[in-house]
Parts: sequence; C-alpha cells; structure tokens
Amino acid sequence: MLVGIILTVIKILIVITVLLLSVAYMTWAERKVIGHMQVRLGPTHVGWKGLLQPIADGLKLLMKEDIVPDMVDKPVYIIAPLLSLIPALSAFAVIPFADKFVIFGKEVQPYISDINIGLLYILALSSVGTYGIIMSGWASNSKYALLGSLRSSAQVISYETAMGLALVGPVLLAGSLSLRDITIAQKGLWFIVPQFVAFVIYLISAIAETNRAPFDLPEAETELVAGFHVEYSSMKFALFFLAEYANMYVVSAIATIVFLGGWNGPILPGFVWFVIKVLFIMFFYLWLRATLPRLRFDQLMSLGWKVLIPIALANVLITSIIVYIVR
Amino acid sequence: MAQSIVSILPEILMTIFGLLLIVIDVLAGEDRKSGVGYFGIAFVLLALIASIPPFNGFKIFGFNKMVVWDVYSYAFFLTFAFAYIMSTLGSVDYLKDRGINKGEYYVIMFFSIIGMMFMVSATDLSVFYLGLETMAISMYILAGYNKKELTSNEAGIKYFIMGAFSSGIFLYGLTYVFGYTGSTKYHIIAEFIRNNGVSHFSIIFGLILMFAGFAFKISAFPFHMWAPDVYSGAPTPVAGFMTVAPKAAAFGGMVRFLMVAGVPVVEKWQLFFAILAVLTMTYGNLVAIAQNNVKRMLAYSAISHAGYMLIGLVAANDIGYQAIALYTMIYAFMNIGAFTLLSVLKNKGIIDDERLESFAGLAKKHPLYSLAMLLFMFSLAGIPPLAGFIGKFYIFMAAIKAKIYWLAIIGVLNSAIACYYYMRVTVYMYFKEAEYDVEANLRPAAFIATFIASVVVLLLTVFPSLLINIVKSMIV
Amino acid sequence: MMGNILSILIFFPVVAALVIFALWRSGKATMWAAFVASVIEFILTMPLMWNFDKGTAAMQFVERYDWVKAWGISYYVGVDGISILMVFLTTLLTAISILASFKYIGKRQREFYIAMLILEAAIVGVFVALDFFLFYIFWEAMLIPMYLIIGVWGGKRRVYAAIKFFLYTLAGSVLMMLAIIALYFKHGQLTGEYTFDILKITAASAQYSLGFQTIVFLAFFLGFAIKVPMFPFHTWLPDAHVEAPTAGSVILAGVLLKMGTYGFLRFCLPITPIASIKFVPLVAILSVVAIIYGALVAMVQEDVKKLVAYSSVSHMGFVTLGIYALNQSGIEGGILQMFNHGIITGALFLLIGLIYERTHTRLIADYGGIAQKVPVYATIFAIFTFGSIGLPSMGAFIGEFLVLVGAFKAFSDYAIIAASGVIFAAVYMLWMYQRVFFQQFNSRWENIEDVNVREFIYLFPLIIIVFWVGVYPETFTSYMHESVKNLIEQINTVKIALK
Amino acid sequence: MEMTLQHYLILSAILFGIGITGVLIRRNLIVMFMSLELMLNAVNINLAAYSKYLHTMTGQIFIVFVMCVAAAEAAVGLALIITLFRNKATINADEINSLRG
Amino acid sequence: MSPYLPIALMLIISALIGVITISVGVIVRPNKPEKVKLSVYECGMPEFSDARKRYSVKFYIIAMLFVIFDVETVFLFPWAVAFDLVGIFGLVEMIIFIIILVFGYFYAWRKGALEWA
Repeated sequence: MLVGIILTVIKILIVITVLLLSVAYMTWAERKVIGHMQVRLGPTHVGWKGLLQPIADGLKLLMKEDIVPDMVDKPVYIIAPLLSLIPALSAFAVIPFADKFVIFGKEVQPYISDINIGLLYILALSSVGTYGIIMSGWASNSKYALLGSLRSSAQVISYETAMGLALVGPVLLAGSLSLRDITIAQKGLWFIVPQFVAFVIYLISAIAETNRAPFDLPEAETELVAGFHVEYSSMKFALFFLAEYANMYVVSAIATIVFLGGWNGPILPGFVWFVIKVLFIMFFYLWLRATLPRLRFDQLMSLGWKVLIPIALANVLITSIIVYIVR
Repeated sequence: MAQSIVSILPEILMTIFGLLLIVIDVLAGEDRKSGVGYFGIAFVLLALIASIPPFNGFKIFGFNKMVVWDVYSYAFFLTFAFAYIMSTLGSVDYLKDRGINKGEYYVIMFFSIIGMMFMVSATDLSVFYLGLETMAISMYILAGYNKKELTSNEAGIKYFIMGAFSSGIFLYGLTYVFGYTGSTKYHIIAEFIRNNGVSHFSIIFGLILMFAGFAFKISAFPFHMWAPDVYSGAPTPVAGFMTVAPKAAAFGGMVRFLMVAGVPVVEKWQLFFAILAVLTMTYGNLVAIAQNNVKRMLAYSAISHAGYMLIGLVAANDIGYQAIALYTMIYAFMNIGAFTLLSVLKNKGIIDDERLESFAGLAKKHPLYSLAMLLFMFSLAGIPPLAGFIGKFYIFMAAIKAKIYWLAIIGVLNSAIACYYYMRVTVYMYFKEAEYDVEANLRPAAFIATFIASVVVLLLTVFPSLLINIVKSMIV
Repeated sequence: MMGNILSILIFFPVVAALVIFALWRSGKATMWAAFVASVIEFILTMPLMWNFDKGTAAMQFVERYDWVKAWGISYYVGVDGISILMVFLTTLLTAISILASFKYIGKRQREFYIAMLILEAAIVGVFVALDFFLFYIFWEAMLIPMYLIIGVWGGKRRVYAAIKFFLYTLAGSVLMMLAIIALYFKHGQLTGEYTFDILKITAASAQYSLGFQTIVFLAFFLGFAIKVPMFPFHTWLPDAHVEAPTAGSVILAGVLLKMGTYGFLRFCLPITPIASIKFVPLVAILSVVAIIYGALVAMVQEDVKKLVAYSSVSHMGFVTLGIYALNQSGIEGGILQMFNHGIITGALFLLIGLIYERTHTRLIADYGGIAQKVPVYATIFAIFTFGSIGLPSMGAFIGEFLVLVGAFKAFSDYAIIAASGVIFAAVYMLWMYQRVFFQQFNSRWENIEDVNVREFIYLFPLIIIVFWVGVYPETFTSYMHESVKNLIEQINTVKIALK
Repeated sequence: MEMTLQHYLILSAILFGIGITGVLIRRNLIVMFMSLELMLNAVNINLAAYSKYLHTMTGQIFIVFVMCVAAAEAAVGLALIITLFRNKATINADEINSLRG
Repeated sequence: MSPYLPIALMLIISALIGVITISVGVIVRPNKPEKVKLSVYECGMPEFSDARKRYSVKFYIIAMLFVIFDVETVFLFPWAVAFDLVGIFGLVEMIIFIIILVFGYFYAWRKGALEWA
C-alpha cells in the first residue's frame, strides 16, 4: 500500500516534471517554429539558439512584482489560476504513455492510473478548467477580463459538446472508456481511418478548447488586450500560461490515444511512437497559428454549433449503424 | 422487447406528436401561433383514440416491469388530455391579448403531459421521477410564462424553488427506499416490504420523505405554502391547468406506488394521509373564505380539493383510486372552465380584474358568462346535478366503503363550508349591482372551452356511465 | 303515454324552460309562456291522479332504465299514495305562483320563470324518485334555482337569507348522502346486490342492525329535520320565507317543507324502523316544542310574512307529530296536513304578496282597517286565516284532527300540549287579522285596489281545495290509505319483533 | 479506515442538510438555487453508495438521470431568475412579495 | 489499491505545485504597490464604472444549451461502451434519442439561439 503510494508519487513527479519541461520548451519551439515560418529567427540570444530562453522567462515571471488590483475579489482571484492549472495537470493521471512492460521481473505501468472511465474523467476535468477562466474574469473586475472570460468560456463549452460527441464514435468502436483499452483496440487499425470525420471534429474542437489560433478569441490582443488574464501578472499569469500549454498536451495526447493508435506502431518502442505522435499534433498547432487568421466570434460560434455538432451527431448515428451491421 | 415498445405506445405517440408540434411551431408564422395549440389538441385527441386500451383489465408491462400501459394510466391520460384541451382553448385569447402568444407555450404544455403520463404509467421509481421532473420543469416555465409581468415571474420562481425543493426531498427519501429494498421497482419493493415490514429506520425515513415530497406536489396542508401564490401569480389559464393536471399526475403516480408497493402496510400510511386530508381540506376551505380575489380563492379551493382527493387515497381501495381518477377528470372541466372565465374578465375600474367586486352585477350584462360561472362554482362546490357532485359522491363512497366514517363526515362538512365561498361569486354576479365597467369578452376559443366545460358539468351527471365505466375497469 | 307520465312530468318543465330560454327575451312573453307551461304541467298531473289505482300500496307508473350500471344506479321513478298528492300540490302551486308573479317580478323575468320551471322539475323529481342517487340529485338540484330565486328577486336581506337557506339545507343533506352511501354498501354486503334502489334497500331493512340503523337514521333525520324545519334547525326558515319573493315563499312553504316530512315517511320509517321507533320520543318532543315555540314566536311578530313563516314551523310540528305517532290516523293526518299546509300557507303568502305589491309594506302596524277598502281581499284572507286556524269544514281541521287522534293513541301527554298549539294558532292569526283589517283605518291606503281578476283566478282554486278537503277529505285520503296501511304494517312487524 | 455505507450516508445527509438549510435560510435566489443542486448531489451520493453496496447498477443509472434533471432544472431556473431580475432588479427572495394578499 | 488513489494524489500534487509556485515568489519578488498600479486596466484611463454589469443574454443561452447537450452526450457514452450488449434494441433507442435531440437542436437553431448577432 505505502509502497504503491510512494511509487505513484514518484511517477507523478516524473510526469509533471517532464510535462513542465515540455511546456517550457514548447514555448521556445513555438517561437522558433513560427519564426522560421515567418522567415524570422525566433529567440537566439539566451543560450545556444535561445535554448535557455524559457528558463529566463520563468525566472522573470517569478521575480516580477505581483500586482493585485484593488477592486478584485481576492480569494477568487487567487483560486482562479489554480483552478486552471490543476485540471490541466491532473488530466495526465490517466494517459497511458506506453504499454505495460516487465523490467527486472516487475511489471511496470507507464501510466499513473488506468481507470475504466478515463475518457469521461478527461472530459470532466476540461469542464472544470472553464471555472478557472470564468472566475478569473469575474474576480478581476475589469471589463476586458470579464468579457474575455465570458467569451472564452462560451467558446470552451460550445466546443466541448462537439468534442464529446466526436469521442463517442471511437468509444463505440473500442467498447470502453479506458484509454488503455482504447489504445489496445487500435492494434490493428488506428481509429483515424474509420473515424476520420470524428478526428477532424475533435481536432478542431481541441484547438478551440485550448483557445489556440485560429480560435484564440479570448486572448485577442487587438480586441481585448489579453482576455481574461489581463489583470494577472507574475506567477499567477504564468500558471494560466502553463495551464494553456499543458492543455495542449492533454488534447494532443488524447488525439493520439483515441485516433492515432497511442503507443501502437512498428519497430520503435511504444513510448517513442507516443511522443512522436503527440509532437506531431503539437507541431500542427503551431503550423495553424502561423498560417490561419483569427475567426470572428460569431463565425466561431457558428462553426461549433451549426457545423461541428450536427456532423458529430450524424457521425455517431452512422457509426453505430455500421458497427451494428458489421458485427 | 416488442412488448416494451408497446407498453409505452401512448407516450411514444405523444412524444412524436410533441416533436411534430415543435416543427409546426418553428414553421408557423408569428401571428398564427395559436395554430400550434390547435394542432396540439388534435394530436392529443389522436393519441387518446390511438391508445385506447383494447379491453378491460388490459395491462402490458415493459422494460422489465418499469412501465405499464393499462386502463389505469389511460384514465389519467384522459384527465391530462381534458386539461390540455381545455386550457389550450382557454389560453389562446389570453395570450393574444398580452402579446405572448408563442408556440412554445403549447409545446411545453404538451410535453408536460408526457411527463405526467410517465408518472402514472411508471412502475419503477426512476421512471416516476423522470416523469415528475418532465412535468415539473415544464410547469415552472409555464408558471413564469408571462415574463413581462412581475407576478408571473414571482410565481415561476416560487414554484421553481419550492418544486425543486420538494423533488429533492422526494428523491432523498427515494434513495433510502431504494437502499433498503434494493430496487426501485414497485413490485420488488412490495415484496421486500411484505417480507420485512417497515420497521427499519431507513424505509420509514425514506417513505416519510417521499410522502412529504408528494404532499408538496399536491399542495397538501403543511406543504401547501407555495400553492396560493403560484396559482394566483401564474397566467390564469396556466393556473387552471396547474391546479388540475400536475395534481392528477401526482395522485395517479403515488396511488399506483402505494397500491402496489405500499399495500402490505396500508394502515401505516392510511392514518398519515387521513390527517393530511383533514388538515388540507379544512385549511383550504377556511382560508378560501377569507379571500376577496377570486383567483386566490380558487387557488385555496384547489388546496381543499386536493384534500378531498386525498380521501380517495386514504380509502386505499379500488373505489378510492377510481374516485380520484374520476374526480380529476371532472375537476379538469370545472376548474379550468372557471379559470378560463376568469381570464377573459377585464375590469376597467380601479381594482384588479380578479377581485370579487369585478363580478358584481355581471349577470345582467353577461348572462351566459354568469350562468357558466355559476355552473362551475356550484359544480366545484359539489352540488348535484352538476358534475362535481359525481366526483365527490364517488370519493365519499370510497371512504364509506373503507369504513372511515369520520373522514367522510369531515369531508362532507367541509364541502358544505366550501359552498359558502363559491356562492360568494354567484352572490356578486347575481345579487349585486355592477360597480365597475367590466368586460367579459368570450371569443371563439375561450367560448368553446367554456361551452364544453359547461356542457360536461351539466350533463355528466346524466350520462356518467362512460367515464365511470372507464375508471371502473382500472386495475392498479 | 301513461307509461312515461312521470318522466314527462319531470322533464316537461325543463324542456319548457329551455324553449323559453331559446325563443323569448321579453318579460311578457316569457311570463305567459311559463304560465302556459306550468298549467300544462298541472293538467298533465290530472291523468296521473285519475288513473292512479287506489287499491294498492305498490308503486305505480313505474319507469326504470339503467343509468349507471357500474354503481347499480337506475333511473327509477314511480308514485304511491304518499307521493302522488305531493306531485299534485307541486304542479298546482307552481302554476299559481307563476301567475302570481306577473306583477311582483319586475326584473329579469325570463330568468325568474326559467328558474321556477326548473325548480318545479326538481321538486317533482324528489317526490317520484325511487332511486337514492336520483333522489339525492333532485333533492340538491332544487337548491340552486331556489337560491337564485331568493337571492335575485328577494327582499332587502335576500343575500343573507339565500346563503343561509342554501348552507343550512346543504349541511343537512350532505350527511344524508353519506347515509345513502352507507346503505348502498350495507345492502350490497347483505344481499350481494349493490344498488341504490330505494325499494330494494327498504325491503332489506329488517337485516340492518340497530347501531347501523341509528347512524343512518340520525343522518337522514338531520337532513329532513332541517328541511321541515324541526325545532332547533328552523332558523333559516323565517329569513328565507320573508326575503323570498311571493312565488318563492309559496313554493318554499307549500312544497319544499314537505320534502322533509316526505323524507321521514319514505326513508326514515321504512328503512330504519327500529331506530325510528327508538327515536319517537325525541321527535315527538321536538315536534311539540316546534308547535308551541312556533306559535309563540309568531304571536310577537310585527311582519305579516314572518308571522306566517313562524306559523309554518308550528304547523309542520303537527305533521311530524302525526307521522311519528306511527299509526294510521296519525300518518294520514300528517300527510293530509302536509297537503293542507301547502295550500293554506301558500295562499297566505300569495295574499301577503298581493297586498305588498300595492302597499310595499308588510308590517302589521302599517295597516289597519283596510277591510272597508278591499272587501274581497279581506274575505279571502279571512277564509285562509280560518283555514290556518283549523276551523271545521276547512282542510286543516281534518288534518289536525287526525294528527291529534293519532297522537293521543301514541303519546297522549304530547298530544294535549300539541292541541294547545291549535289555540295559539287561533290567537295569533285572528289577532293579526284584526289588526290588519279592522281597527283604526290608516288613511295611507285610501286608494288601495281590491283583488283583480288575475289574482282572483289564482286564489280561487285554492279556496275550492281548502273547502273540498274540509268537506270531503276522502277524495284525497283515499289515495293514501293503502300506502299508509302498508307502512304501518311494516312498522308494526318491527314493533312486534322488538317486543 | 474502511469506508462503510454509513460513512457515505452520513456525508450525504450532511450535504443534504446543508442544502435544505441553504434553501430555507438564504435569501439570495442564486444561492438558494445552488443549495437545491446540493440537495440533488447528496441524493447522488446516496444512490452511488447504495448502488455500490447493493451491487446493482440501478442507482448509478439513476444518478445520470438525476444529473440530467439537475441540468434541465438549472437551465429553467436560471432563466426564471433572469426574467425576474429584468423586471425587479433583485434576486433577493424576501423582496418577492407582490403576491401576498 | 484503488485506481482512484493515484488520481487523488495527482490532484493533490497538481494543487501543491500551483500553490508553491505562487507562494515561493513572495520571498524574491518586489512589492511596491501604488494607487495607479493597483487600478484596473482600462486603456490607461481611470476606470469609470464597475465591470460587473449586465452582459449579453446570449452567454446564458449558450450556457443553457451546453448544459443540455452535454448531459445528453453523457448518455451516449455508457451506451457506446455497452453497445455490444444492448443490441438492436439499444441501437433503435439511441437513434430515437438522437432524433429527439436533433429536433430540439433544430428548434434552437430556428429560434435563433445559435445566432450571434
């Protein structure tokens, strides 16, 4: 029991450390990749090719003065960033990075936990994340922040429905909500093939869920200065930032597991395949950001409600009928 | 499996119709929304005809004994259908006058009926609960439907808070019953109770909470406090509907539960409900006497009528639940008729439309209106030969058959007291001189509603056999 | 046609009312139409009286149709010697009171006559119903038109009177309803047949236990006692009588009160014989108290109508006393007295209404010496005054005499006290007559008109009948002999069984 | 410490009690509404606990229904509160008094 | 060990990380509050009204729609998992369920609940 807990804690710490590092370097990668796409160089000064840039950023944020405006609702103001971060990090609890393997005669589970409702857990957590956003906007007592948070949460919840519906198809095929089972079910065929429509819907919704371009309305600098976290500074701001990028990893991981076969792949070990797939989707994010213009808010909502949801519903119907016929 | 589908045939039909109604609403022009209501009536009638149980004693269980389609549920469906038809007709002009003639009104009312049907045909608490909430949520909206008017808002909010509160209590009690008996199915609960009695704390606690929630829904005495405000604040035709259909549904569902699951321990709950019945009708009547606003008076009278119906429940015999079914059917006509008339009353004086004074001298200016109101009032009072009498007669028959004489005596004395305030309306209409310029414009829809109600109220005593035969063949 | 005569009698007024409602709006047309209808109704009772077989106690002109089979309710009507006179009285008085209302009713005439006709239908229904459910419906249905008649066309305190009348009567009858239901189930349990058939329930009366009979009796008794009204339950009567319009008073006093005593005869005695016998002392005491009390209170009245109203209490005391004497002469006297009281008190109310139309006052003190101005009126009034007192050769004499004979046989002490009521009656009636018609002439009534032709027409039949009953009562008593004999036999068997 | 059925029941009873108290004593409609949701969640805990200890799915399925109903209730309830606020500019339950009489 | 224990641990540790990162800076970071610095951002102008005013009802509508649709989605998951067990009956039921949902959806669409204008 105790050993189990300690092992779990160790696992968690490893996952979180890796995750935080990945997030840090994701920011670097983002600047670098976009820079190159826009024929610039990106960060170059701090460290080799600017590799130490994220560290410097982090330190800067840590050292900055933490301004808490007078008018804010203090407790809520402080809880909000935490509420954004916790779900983002916790989501990794159920993500299987690789298949079980045996080392030194002991079975190792390369995931923190395998619960039979993994996918639901992820969906639930992403809903909780919305609270962080809305609370931050509310607590800030600033018009920009409030509007940003409202928009953001409206967007998140709109796309969450589509996302949930898109995930029903793969679940139908796998017959389980456990992410591990879903991965195992893709040993032969990745679900991206039978569920391509769902994959597209998921991907679009995932981008919207994480408030990334071209759906980064809430943070539209030109309209809302910075969205819901305009009043945040220093480490609290950093937490939002962290949460956003962690969320990107989460949705990418889910996309990988549910549609791209997770750790399944030839030759290379499972973990490597997993990382490659996740990074590929992360790269796709950056690519989008570099190429696509931002949508208008009404376009964004229309896309979610009027296009994605009906298609997702139809997908569920058709999938279920086909599955029934095939079996 | 096919049996399961058949067992919810009426509900399926109604659901399909309800969906069609939504489509009709969406397609209808802004000024032709009443058509949605008329379509709704047509649909209800169609469903009524299509779901006539093929023979007496008909009973089809479905979904592993979770729902049933039988004469019992059909009889209550009749009540709901009557209530829907009457209040839809009564609503059209009311809504038009206030510029809130939206199709949703009729659709929501239609869906509330589906919820009620599920309540009555449920033989499983979860289905019962779902039906209850389908009904309740629809009713919250309807109560607050006139969103421009403060009273309607408040009625909606009050109904919502109290309704949700009561279903919460009901549900909490339900969990204990479920936990103790291990099932939500009536017949399993019944068997469990038969074997183990109800001495255990959890089931007593659970049942009491369930009863309390039920008492809330039917506005029985200590749990009535929402009723007068809500009934008098809600749009008048809605109030008419609310006093009839949800109450009937609550009774229908609860009686089935008690008659199936509670039968092994009849005496235990009989006394509880008997006391409730006495308090409810006495309180409703006494307070109604003090009212000067007819709508509020009818609201309190609705409480007292719940008390009469409870007598049928207390009787706990076949006649008891037959009486409740019949009573609600009749009540649908007379009460919604009265509320319809109330809704067309327009007072140009300084007082509210629904004050008693508005009725002063009405008989001279609007003889037909007054005559209809007179019929409804006396019918509500239970004076033969009007329909209300048949209902009361049946109720008291149940009590006498169960040998609960004291309750029957209190009941009849109450109905005599009740006469007083119903008569006050007629006193004002017929015996007093007009004080204000009052308009009572019965346009076709409301006129038809009133006409149907009057005819039923007048002739039901002459031709009661049809309805009585239906309720007579009910088997829980 | 004779087969359906009772149904025709019940429904003809309703149809007539509907026709009037549909066809005419003006007051004049409706009043004539209603009058014609009521006269036709009265004429329709003639063949009934004529074809009635006086040699049997069985129900006659019986009609029976299933109504609510599920409950064992049928549409079941018929008359016997007890009820046929009441039907006759009803149709007669209705026709007369409609004719008497021509001038009195000034507003909303159409509604008034419709109410009268429906009232008539309901009352006839009460007397001929042989099914408890049907009976109860008619019993209560009559309340609504009567309520409206008092409330709309009544005097100053009409609202109060109407509500009081309604609630009082209702309170009594709802308990009766419970008793009816109890009988239904009892009969069902005993015989296996669930029915509301009065005759069947009566036939099984021997099987009802005393306790059950007592409960049922008390419930019935309350309902009927309020209707009669017997002593402690009489307070609605003066109000209702005084405030009602003339026609209303006539029907109230003439017919409605009889429903109570009819109820005793038809239900209490045959269905709960043991309880009835047990409660004889109570009823007798109450009757005697009513006789004396009614008379005493009548004596101090200043309002003529109120005086007559209280005299009704007193006279109805005779009726109940006679009925509960439980012997042939007592019951026959009671029935005859019911009839007489209907005629005489009806006539008195008509006369009071007649003069009220002219003077708009009913206070005795306002009159005085008007006999010289209205001799015909005074004469007719005198006839009915004597009738009310019970002068020989008038109907009431026979009735009261029979009652007292019966009462002496049964309980002589009460009968003696009751007899003093006759004397009281003479006192207050004659005193009133004297104060109104003789003494100092009040010059206000200089131009007062005497009875006109219309008024004479409606008073005349009553005069005839009063004398007819007084001189040759056999015409009327012959109807009831067999039925009463039958009733007495039933009670006697029970009495013997009790001993 | 082993979690027994009683623990869950006590937890849910406490939650339910808080909910009831909230509805009864708080005057802010939103808070009252949230208390209502609390009551429903207490119910859910009960259902889940019983479901687990009885080894039946009924309770868990019921939870989904309850959640569904709670969602619908939230939608309707908030809409009602908004309409009230539009007319009266208050969400204080004590000020909802135009129906006394 | 219950599979939920690691999840609880994960939640706790995530929360701890958040709290630590916020609080650790208190030691090192400067703290010089002044009035202007502590005011809310409003394009550089002094703020002139409270931010918590009424905003578009559209947000509420979206929230309500979400609540409804999300809960409906929740119903789909157990069905999808148990798809093989419930067979044609489950399939038909769920098709009916989705059709009903679609009716509601198109109703909302036609009523303009999905428009953002």
